[in-house]
Parts: sequence; structure tokens; C-alpha cells
Amino acid sequence: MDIRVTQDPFDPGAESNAFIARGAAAGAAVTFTGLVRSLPDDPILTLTLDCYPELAINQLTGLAATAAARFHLADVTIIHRYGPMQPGEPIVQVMTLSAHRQPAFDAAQLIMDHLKTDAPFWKKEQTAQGEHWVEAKSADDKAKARWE
Amino acid sequence: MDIRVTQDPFDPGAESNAFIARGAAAGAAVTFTGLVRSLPDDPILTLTLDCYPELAINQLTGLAATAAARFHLADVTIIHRYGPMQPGEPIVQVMTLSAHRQPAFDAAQLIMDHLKTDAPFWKKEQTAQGEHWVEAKSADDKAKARWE
Amino acid sequence: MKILYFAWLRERLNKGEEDVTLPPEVTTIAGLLDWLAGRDEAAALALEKRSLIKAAINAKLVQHDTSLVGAHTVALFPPMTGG
Amino acid sequence: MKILYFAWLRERLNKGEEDVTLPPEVTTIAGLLDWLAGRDEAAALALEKRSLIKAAINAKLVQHDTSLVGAHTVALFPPMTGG
Repeated sequence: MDIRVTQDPFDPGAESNAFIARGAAAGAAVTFTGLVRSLPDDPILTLTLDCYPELAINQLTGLAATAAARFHLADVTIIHRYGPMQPGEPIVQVMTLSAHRQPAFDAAQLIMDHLKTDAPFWKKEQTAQGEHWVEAKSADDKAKARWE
Repeated sequence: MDIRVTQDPFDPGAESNAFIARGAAAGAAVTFTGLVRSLPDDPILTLTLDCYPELAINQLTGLAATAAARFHLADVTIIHRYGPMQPGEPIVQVMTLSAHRQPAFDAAQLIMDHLKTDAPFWKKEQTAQGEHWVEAKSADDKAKARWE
Repeated sequence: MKILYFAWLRERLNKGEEDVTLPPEVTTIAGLLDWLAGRDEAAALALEKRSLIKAAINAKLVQHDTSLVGAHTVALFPPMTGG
Repeated sequence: MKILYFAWLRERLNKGEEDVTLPPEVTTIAGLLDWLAGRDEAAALALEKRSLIKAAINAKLVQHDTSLVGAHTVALFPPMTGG
């Protein structure tokens, strides 16, 4: 299990390869990569993530352990960046490894659904119109509730 | 859309990075990588995939187009190897890109669930006990049926 | 018409492909399977469980009742196990 | 006791952290929020909608009725929007 909360950029493909290399014989690897989105009608200049790193590590570690136990994962890694980022840059990557594809998919989704509402990161978007804090979405609470 | 059926090994991470680089501003990328599994009690020496490449390309292209339309994907790539492979080597990689994580996850799963039963690949396992063709699983038919 | 065989079907028939000239009464995949099974014992045995035989015509998946009209390549194979 | 503020709460209060000495009657997160809101108008406004304020004690998420006993660091922040 590898949990990283960092201001440094990371290389999604290099992280996937390192993750797979540690336990490839398991059979099924799922990677979710969340990137800085930029909408054509109001392009984002910079996305800045505020973070409480100590709590983030605690929350993500608990989440990874829960998913690993529930879906019998061979391995799990969560990487989450904070600080300023440009459109197209990776923000978050969740990787799960299992003997079968369904638990690997389910675990990655459970982690993302909980991470959105339970990990202490806050997004601020800067566009030509100014900057604003992204509001929490009720859809994210619903996505989390389906795992209960 | 990129569909590849090949005897050459591929680099999962390099493929992910190339895929993401083409459309990172979409926001959510899901990668499934299927690797040659090796069970501790009867280790696989070599896994050989037989393939009908022309039909495989037709089937995977149709599947990618169906998933892209149903889940409004920004992009989709399917890579499937055939020929002899060693434990830990990647067999298949499915990558989906979308504005939101749920459609990207759903599309990758729909593709994998159909690919298992609809794409013309056949696995033969060689172990110390000899070699045998892998039998089709009814679980794979069920996994596919949930999308109907 | 060319016939392709894959996986254990190719091994049991001991050939990956062959060219055949069909009698006029063979008009569907099912008819083709009957005709092939009638040629020799190895084919009869390999094709015995018809539910395990899948088919494609000109690289498109078809059912057993599909007509062979326009078929230049027919592929026969067991259920797929890729991914 | 140290208090950390994040995201728009930090901006509205114009500080990322502060050290406070609480009066003995402040024993829970809810009590702390009341006490902070009573100190000045900016805090009163920033903390007005209590349902938008989440809290952690010693880097563990807690509810508003959680006791402050043993708390050396309390963090206050809006609902999370990461991922």
C-alpha cells in the first residue's frame, strides 16, 4: 500500500508501471487518473488545491485499507497532488490490483467516491472571469452512499 | 479511437500517458490492464493467445464505438496482444476518457465484459503439468448480460 | 471458399485453414458443420458439441442458421476466452 | 490549542492558523464555533452556516458534538472538493 500527498507533479504512466511491476502476477490492474479539466466556454487558467496533508494521509490510508480488505486487493496506491496546477495536469491517481477485474474496478470506484467527500482537499478555479472555490456537489454524497 | 491487435509487447504506462496526452482536458481517465496471472500452486510457464485478428479488430472497433456513444466518451483505446506471453506481461489494456469519472469507469467495464466473450482470442496455459485451453466461463456471460 | 479454424478446433482437426468446394445443398453454417462432420471421424468428434462451435463469415460473427451466400471466408472456433 | 483554517474559511478569516486559550465552558467543536463567532464580525459571518463547517481534532475527522478533551490541534474547513 502506497499513499502519497504531494505538491510535486507525478507521471501517471510511470506510476502505473511501477505499481504493476510490484505485483503483476495478480492479473487485473485498474488505474483512475483525475486531470485538471478545462471547459471551452470558460477556460481554467490555474486550478489550485488547498490541502490539510496530515488529515489527508490519515483519510486516504483508512480508505485504501477499507477498500483493500473489502475487495481482497493484492495492492492499492493513492497519489493526490495539491498546490497550483495547469489544465491537463494529473491531480489524483488511484491504482488497484486484484486477481479479477470486478474487485479492482469496484475498489477504485469506492476509493474515488469516498475521496471526493472525505479527503481534505479544496479546489479553487482561476479563470479570465476571476477565481472561485469549487462548491461541494450533492452528487458526490450520492455516489458515496451507494457503497453503504 | 485507437484499436490495436498485435503480437508485440506493449508498455502499459507509456500507452496511458500517450492516451491522456491526446485529451487530458477531458478530466477523467480509466485504464484497465489485464496481465498474465500465475497461480502459486500451479505456476503458469507460458500463456499463449490464439487470435483471429481481422474479426478481433471488427469486434473491438464495434465495442469501442458502442461504449463511446453510450457513455459520451472523449476518447477510447483498446490494445490486445496475442501469441506467447510470460507471467506478469500485459495482455490487454482498455483506456477511456470522459468529463466525469462514472462514465469512464462504466465504459471500461462494459468493454471488458463484452471483450471477454465477443472478441476472438483463445487462451492456452502451459504449466509444469502440461498445457490446456482455458474454458469459457458462465460468469463472463453474466457479466456481459448486466449491460443489456 | 476458405475455412479457418482456431484454438482447440484447429488442433483437433490438425489444420488452420483449408479451401473447400461445397455441394449445392450446403447453404448455412449448420449445413457446413454437418458436411464437415461427415467427411471424417476427427471432424465428427471435434464438431460433436455444436453449441461449442462459433462461426464468422467474412470476419463478421454469425449464427448457425446464417446463409453462406457471399461467404468467401468462414471461420469456426470455440467460445472466446480473451481479455 | 492550535486552530487551523482551510480554503475559503482561511481566506475569510484572513489567517491559516492561530493559537487560542479557551475559556473552560468551551468543551466541544460546537462550543468552539460559537466562541470563535462571538469574537468578531468576520468570524460570525464566515461561521454563520454551521452545516458548511467541518472539523478535525488532531488530524482526525470529528462531529460538532465531539469533545475537545485532548485536542492540541483543531482544524476547521468547508466541505471537501478534491479528487
